[in-house]
Amino acid sequence: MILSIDEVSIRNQNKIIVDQVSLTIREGDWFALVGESGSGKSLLSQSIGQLLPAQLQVEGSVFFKEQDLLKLSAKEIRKLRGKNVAYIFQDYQGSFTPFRKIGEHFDEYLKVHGFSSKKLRYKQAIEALESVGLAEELYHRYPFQLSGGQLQRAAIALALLLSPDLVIADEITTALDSVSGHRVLEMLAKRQKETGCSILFITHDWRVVRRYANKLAIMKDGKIVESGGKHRILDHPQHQYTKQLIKSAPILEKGLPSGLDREMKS
Amino acid sequence: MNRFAGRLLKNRKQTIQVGIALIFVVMIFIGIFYAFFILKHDPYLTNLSGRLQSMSLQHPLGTDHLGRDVFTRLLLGGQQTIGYSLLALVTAVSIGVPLGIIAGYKGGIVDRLFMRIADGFLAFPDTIVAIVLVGLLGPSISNLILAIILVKWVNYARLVRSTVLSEAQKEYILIARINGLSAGKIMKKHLFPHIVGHVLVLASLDLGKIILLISAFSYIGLGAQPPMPEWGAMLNDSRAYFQSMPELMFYPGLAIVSVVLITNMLGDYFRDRFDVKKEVNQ
Amino acid sequence: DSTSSSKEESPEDKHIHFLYNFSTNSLDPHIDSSYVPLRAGITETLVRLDEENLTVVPWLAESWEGDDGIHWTIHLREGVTFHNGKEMDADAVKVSLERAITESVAMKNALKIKEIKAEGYTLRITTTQPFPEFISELVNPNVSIIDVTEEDILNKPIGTGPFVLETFMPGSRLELKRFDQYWDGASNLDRVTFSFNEDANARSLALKSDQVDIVYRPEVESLESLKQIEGIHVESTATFRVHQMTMNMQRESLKDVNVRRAVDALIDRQEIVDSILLGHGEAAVGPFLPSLPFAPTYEQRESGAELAVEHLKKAGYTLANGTMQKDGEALKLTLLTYPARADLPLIAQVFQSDAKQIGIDVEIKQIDTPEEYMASNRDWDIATYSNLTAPRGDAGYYLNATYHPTGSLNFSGADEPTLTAIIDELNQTVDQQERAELAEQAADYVFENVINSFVLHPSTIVAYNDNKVKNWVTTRSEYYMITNQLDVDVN
Amino acid sequence: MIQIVTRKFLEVLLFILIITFVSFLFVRLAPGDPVLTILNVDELSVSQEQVEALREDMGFNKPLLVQYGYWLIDFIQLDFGTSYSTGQPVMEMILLGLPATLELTFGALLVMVLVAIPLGSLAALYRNRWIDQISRILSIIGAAVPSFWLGLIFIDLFSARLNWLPSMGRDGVSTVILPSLTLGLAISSVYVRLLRSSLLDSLNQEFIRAGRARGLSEFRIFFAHAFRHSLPPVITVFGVSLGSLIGGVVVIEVLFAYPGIGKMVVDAIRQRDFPLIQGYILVMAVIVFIVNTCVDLSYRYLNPQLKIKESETNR
Amino acid sequence: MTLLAVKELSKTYRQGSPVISNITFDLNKGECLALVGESGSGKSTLARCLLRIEQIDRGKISLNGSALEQLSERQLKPFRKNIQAVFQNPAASLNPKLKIKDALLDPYEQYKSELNLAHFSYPSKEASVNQLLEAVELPTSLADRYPHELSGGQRQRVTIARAISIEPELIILDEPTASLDVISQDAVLRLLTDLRKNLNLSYLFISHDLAAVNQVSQRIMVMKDGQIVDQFEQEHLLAEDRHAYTKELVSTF
Ligand SMILES: Nc1ncnc2c1ncn2[C@@H]1O[C@H](COP(=O)(O)OP(=O)(O)OP(=O)(O)O)[C@@H](O)[C@H]1O
Ligand SMILES: Nc1ncnc2c1ncn2[C@@H]1O[C@H](COP(=O)(O)OP(=O)(O)OP(=O)(O)O)[C@@H](O)[C@H]1O
Ligand SMILES: [Mg+2]
Ligand SMILES: [Mg+2]
Ligand code: NI
Repeated sequence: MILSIDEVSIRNQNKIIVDQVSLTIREGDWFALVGESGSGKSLLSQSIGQLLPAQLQVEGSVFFKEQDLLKLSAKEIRKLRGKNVAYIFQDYQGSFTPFRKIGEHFDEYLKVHGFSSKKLRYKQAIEALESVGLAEELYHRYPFQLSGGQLQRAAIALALLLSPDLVIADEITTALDSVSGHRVLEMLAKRQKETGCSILFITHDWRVVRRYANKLAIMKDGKIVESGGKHRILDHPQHQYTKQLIKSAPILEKGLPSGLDREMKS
Repeated sequence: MNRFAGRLLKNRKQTIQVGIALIFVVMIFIGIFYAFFILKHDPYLTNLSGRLQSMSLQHPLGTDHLGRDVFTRLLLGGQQTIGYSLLALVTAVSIGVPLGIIAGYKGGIVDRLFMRIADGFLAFPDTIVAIVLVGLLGPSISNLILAIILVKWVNYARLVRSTVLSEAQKEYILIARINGLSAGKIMKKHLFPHIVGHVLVLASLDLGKIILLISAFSYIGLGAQPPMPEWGAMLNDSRAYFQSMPELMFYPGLAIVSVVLITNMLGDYFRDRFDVKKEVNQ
Repeated sequence: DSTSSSKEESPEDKHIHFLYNFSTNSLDPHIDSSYVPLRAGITETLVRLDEENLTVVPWLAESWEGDDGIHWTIHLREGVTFHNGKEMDADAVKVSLERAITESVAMKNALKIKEIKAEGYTLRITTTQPFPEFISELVNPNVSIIDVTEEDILNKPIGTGPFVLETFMPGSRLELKRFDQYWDGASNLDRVTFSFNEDANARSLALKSDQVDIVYRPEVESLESLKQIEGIHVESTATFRVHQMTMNMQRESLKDVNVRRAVDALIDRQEIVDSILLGHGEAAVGPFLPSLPFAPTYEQRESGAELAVEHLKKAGYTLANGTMQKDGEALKLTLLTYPARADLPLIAQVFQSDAKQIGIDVEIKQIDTPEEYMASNRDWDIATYSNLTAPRGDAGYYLNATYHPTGSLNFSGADEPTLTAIIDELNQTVDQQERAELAEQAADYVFENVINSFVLHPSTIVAYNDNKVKNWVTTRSEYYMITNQLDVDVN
Repeated sequence: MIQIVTRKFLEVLLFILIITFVSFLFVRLAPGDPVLTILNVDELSVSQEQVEALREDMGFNKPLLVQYGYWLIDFIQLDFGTSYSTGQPVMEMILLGLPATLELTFGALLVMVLVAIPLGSLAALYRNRWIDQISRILSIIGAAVPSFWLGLIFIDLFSARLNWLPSMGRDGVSTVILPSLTLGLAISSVYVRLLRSSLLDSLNQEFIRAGRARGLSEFRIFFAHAFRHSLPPVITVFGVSLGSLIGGVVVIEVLFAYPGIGKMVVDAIRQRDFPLIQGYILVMAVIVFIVNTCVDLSYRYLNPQLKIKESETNR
Repeated sequence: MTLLAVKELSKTYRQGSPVISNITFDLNKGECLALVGESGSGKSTLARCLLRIEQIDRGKISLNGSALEQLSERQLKPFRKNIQAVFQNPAASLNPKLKIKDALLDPYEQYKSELNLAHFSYPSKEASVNQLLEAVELPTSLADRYPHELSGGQRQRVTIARAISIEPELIILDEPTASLDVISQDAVLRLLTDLRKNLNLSYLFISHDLAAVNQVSQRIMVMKDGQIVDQFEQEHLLAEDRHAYTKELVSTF
């Protein structure tokens, strides 16, 4: 067990946003967190690394390798961030400092975590960029000079740079075409196989869940309505919301015009 | 429970601030009452034999170098001082801010022209502006205020422009353009909230600087006309007594500090209201 | 002792640090109106003012004649050398004088020289018109005699004085060293530092902190605390200056001499001297310092609020609703003042307050350049003003400037035939005795008709370290400061 | 490239031309007359006719445009005239005083940097905590206390009482400390609060959180990411105040007898020493232009998007 | 009837090779034209060029027969109410200092007087805001929040609501539903389709989600390396004679 979220609640002054959520992620898990937009997935994931906005309060405990992350001091949690727990935020653009080049982010990240050779850092950064299908030239660009998908891939490459134990990936393929998305996810899966890291994977994409996840939790209105193994949830959903969610998943069936279109034509 | 504690804690700081401001206001009212209904000093009445007295019941803050009651003068002067300096400040801000927004947002030739005009204003020492204006229009504090406005607006315009320059590149401004908002509306609605913070900070401190500027001009005969108990002028008048009676300088100084303190607190309070994210993560 | 400047000072060096209240960027003796070269003992003039007898006495010139007031013969002192070793003969003086009048329009106007002839040690000068005050005008520091062949007169004038300029830092200070060949006997001092600071408080503090030895015009209000310090001596000497209330005689109300008398009576002179100047001045009756030879002796004139009211009554004013009125119109006076002389606004305010007591509404208007304003605007009634009445021991300057219809400082608009006639006569008169009588007449006329009202003669205050400084003399003319007599006590 | 340089140069030239013209008119419109100063009326007897004659002689009776024409002709020959009050060439005087003033200004800026940056940063980081309140009080005192008062207190303390530092003159480093300190503290006030305000904005940006997520130290996040992001307003105000700083050190220069250009120009203004005023404004225009151009360039450095956008639209 | 006609549009950023070159296509009235393609192929750039918020190098853009490419900002104004847009990154598309309710009505308030709305009605400000929020399945309580207090999907829906609020002729949608859960996505897509059908709106629908594309669009364009490599009717998405890249996209989906 690498991460255990135990009755975590997140609230602001007026209301409870995440309500007593518990879940457990083991080593090597690809844990998919699916759910309604606005149900609190992102906030829940941010609470793990004490990264919530200051006006939100969190209760409960988050155990990471026996340590309660929520009780760690700022200094202690900093040691874990990046090296042990890596984030890929949903807001891929906001993840980059606007006046620093993409490369500088990579370089700084490596340097801060102890890579002293400049040459090596550069080499590693380029490799990381290439692993997500980005050309070397993007290393020298500013964030605003990249397309949405490019930025998102850069953010992914950045987070995987240090081979963390836990990757928190918040909707990381929203800006990617299926080819690039496929490639990135394959890479992620490969990395997981190699390092045995765990992944907390927040997504709306059932295809990805089906293909990669082994565990699954469904969130709605700040609560986990259902969680368990992939097979259990996908094929034997219990909760009404889960069923609905699975049913609504759009699929691309060969030769079939879309449902909406048929309606129109009729 | 928790929720309530949080709210209370949050409000306590504000309560303290508002409290301090209130205490000042109440003190000022009591003071005015005391001075004008109990002491009944004429703030202009000189009394050379009773000059430079120290505190007494009759003269709560003593008398000045011409034997006038400092307390009464301080209170009477407050009205003028605060009124005039606020007037100067508000006008300078309301000229500078729109111009700065326009220059920063429009860019191009408008911006370049504006920049040169602003540079031009900066090249003139404020003393020249004051002397010329006061010379042309006659010595009076309102003409001096005009001069101060002329000197000060550039600061705000420039400050605002710098923020607008970078903000105007953001996507939400592009969207606003697509949404057909006129330049004026974009400036007013979308850019303005980004600059109030800085402007308030600068303005709340500028109030003090303006009072001091008036005092500096009094020094060369352009500021408040003599018997008028303007704080800056009082400060200036007490220069000579720096060694023999330092408190004479201290009172108007303290009065200015208090006013700036209050405006600064108010400024910060409003700044916070525009700061939608409020707390910084630690 | 002096901590600031003298780096290379050896212990036996005799050094004085003098702190002056004006600063200058230029040392050109013919242009610089701060007169620093003369004051610092670098240059000298042909004649000087004898402070005791208030007469003009020989200095670089030994004697002179000029009975018709047009043709002047001046005999120079022999054996005087400039700091560069050149001899000061008539030729050198001639070119120096010529430079003075070409460089400075003011001097050209003041000296009215038409022609100079030099031979040996004798100068023959012709003036453009009969000009009895010619010799006394030579007292002016801007007629300093320098070696004009030198290159950098602006920064390093070469004069004949007891001290040689070593370095000049414009706006900051001069370093001077003794001139061993000084004609009147070399000074005992090795070096003098003459520095500037225009802030009165800072000057006082500099003396307090022992950075300087002599301070010119320290802050009056700090004198008490300076006196507390062991060894500090404060000296106060009345000057040839008078603070006056200039009356604008073109104004309806002030055309009436009784109103002017009322204004005059309202001024509480002694109180002002005591409280505003802390006693460092002398209440004035007429324009001239009483010790001057041409100052009339006045019978004590009464003053006070009652008297002022009486005068006003005579002028037809009555008190109604708390204000003085005549024909239903309240007496309102606009009083000009300016802050360049700090005591003037104070006098104005005291006057305003006193006037209010008897129902006169005085509005104070503060301006920055009084001469210009008073000349070009006539919308004022009274103005506080400060005048040098006999800068070089002669009354001609003041009377001409202030009361002659063509005078440049005639702000009251005085155009009194009798007075003009007296002044015109004065301008033709050479004999000192006669001149003094005429000047007295004029002063009496001014006094009788209250053309201006005189408040006080301010004093020059100098504070110095009595334990160290010897032979310091505060002069009324304020021309002579660093002399060869100045010395230090070696202990 | 050459084109851009020439264009910039012409722009500056035009700017200076306009400035000098405006200042010429402006300064001469003011009442006041150098003739009285030149004639030294305070000490010398002068008649009205003589005043008039000199006025005529100096060309003050000619139309302003003609006067400006004369000035311009001299200016083109790089002759800036001579001061009425000292008879010295104007440029010489300004160039003599300018270093002293710049010295003071830079000293003050150093103090400002040493005071405002740490204090402003701490105030932002520890918002509403004691350090923030202290910084607020200090900056308010800085904003509301006249510099002559502060200066006198410093002289009294460090010079008269403790005898540590000289209080006047310009004599190397020791004399520049007190005036710089006075001036520096006076100007710091604005920057402390402005930096704080700007930093608060920056620290709330998403990329700060991203930096934390990457395990960067707070120190690094602060200086390498937040700080730079918050500089534009601070630099702007700095650019704007530099001009008035140079002209506004008068009080300090007088108090500490520091022979700079501020005092010189105030005297010039009071005496209506037109050539000197004109020369001063000319020099100031150049300085202001240079400084604010640098400020503008710095925006481009601080926000590369501006730089790139601009070069794209200029294409 | 052609609503938008684009001819040989090209754009190069400061340095480097052209980002889009020679783009030519037509968009019919009432049609939903999908644009899919490789990440970084220039879809967003194309969208920005069409909106004239990016300088274009070459090419023609005409809307309802009027050429837009040369018009100044001012001249563009009358056309703006006919084109709306949803940008790819919802976080950057909302002014962080404005509450949702203030940002939402921007276009409406601008064009109030000239509008002829069929679907929405604006009784009062508050009601309008609620109406729009509800249309995209958002709780009305969000109206009083600031953008940073919203989740990614919520922000996205706010920007969609804003774009449709004035029922413009053409909406350019750049990844409008990427952050939505499938149920919300379905709802939003239905709404868009309904609006299109009822009001005869047109969309340029940029997306990576082939399922969604398939669901809403009539025609599909495929972009790669700045060029349109394939263009076909929606029914033919899975056909055999597609461009190699199209096939790759479909197979990896
Ligand atoms: N700073 C905040 N203050 C108050 N409420 C917030 C804040 N941030 C988010 N919320 C609210 O909390 C809820 C959960 O947000 P969160 O970002 O976790 O959703 P999410 O599950 O990630 O949704 P999405 O899939 O749309 O990204 C949302 O309803 C959102 O409006
Ligand atoms: N401001 C810019 N300066 C230079 N290059 C840029 C700029 N903006 C985008 N680019 C580059 O132009 C290309 C096209 O970008 P664009 O944003 O149009 O891609 P996209 O098709 O929208 O991709 P995605 O699906 O990833 O959003 C990319 O290679 C990108 O790196
Ligand atoms: Mg989310
Ligand atoms: Mg894109
Ligand atoms: Ni099963």
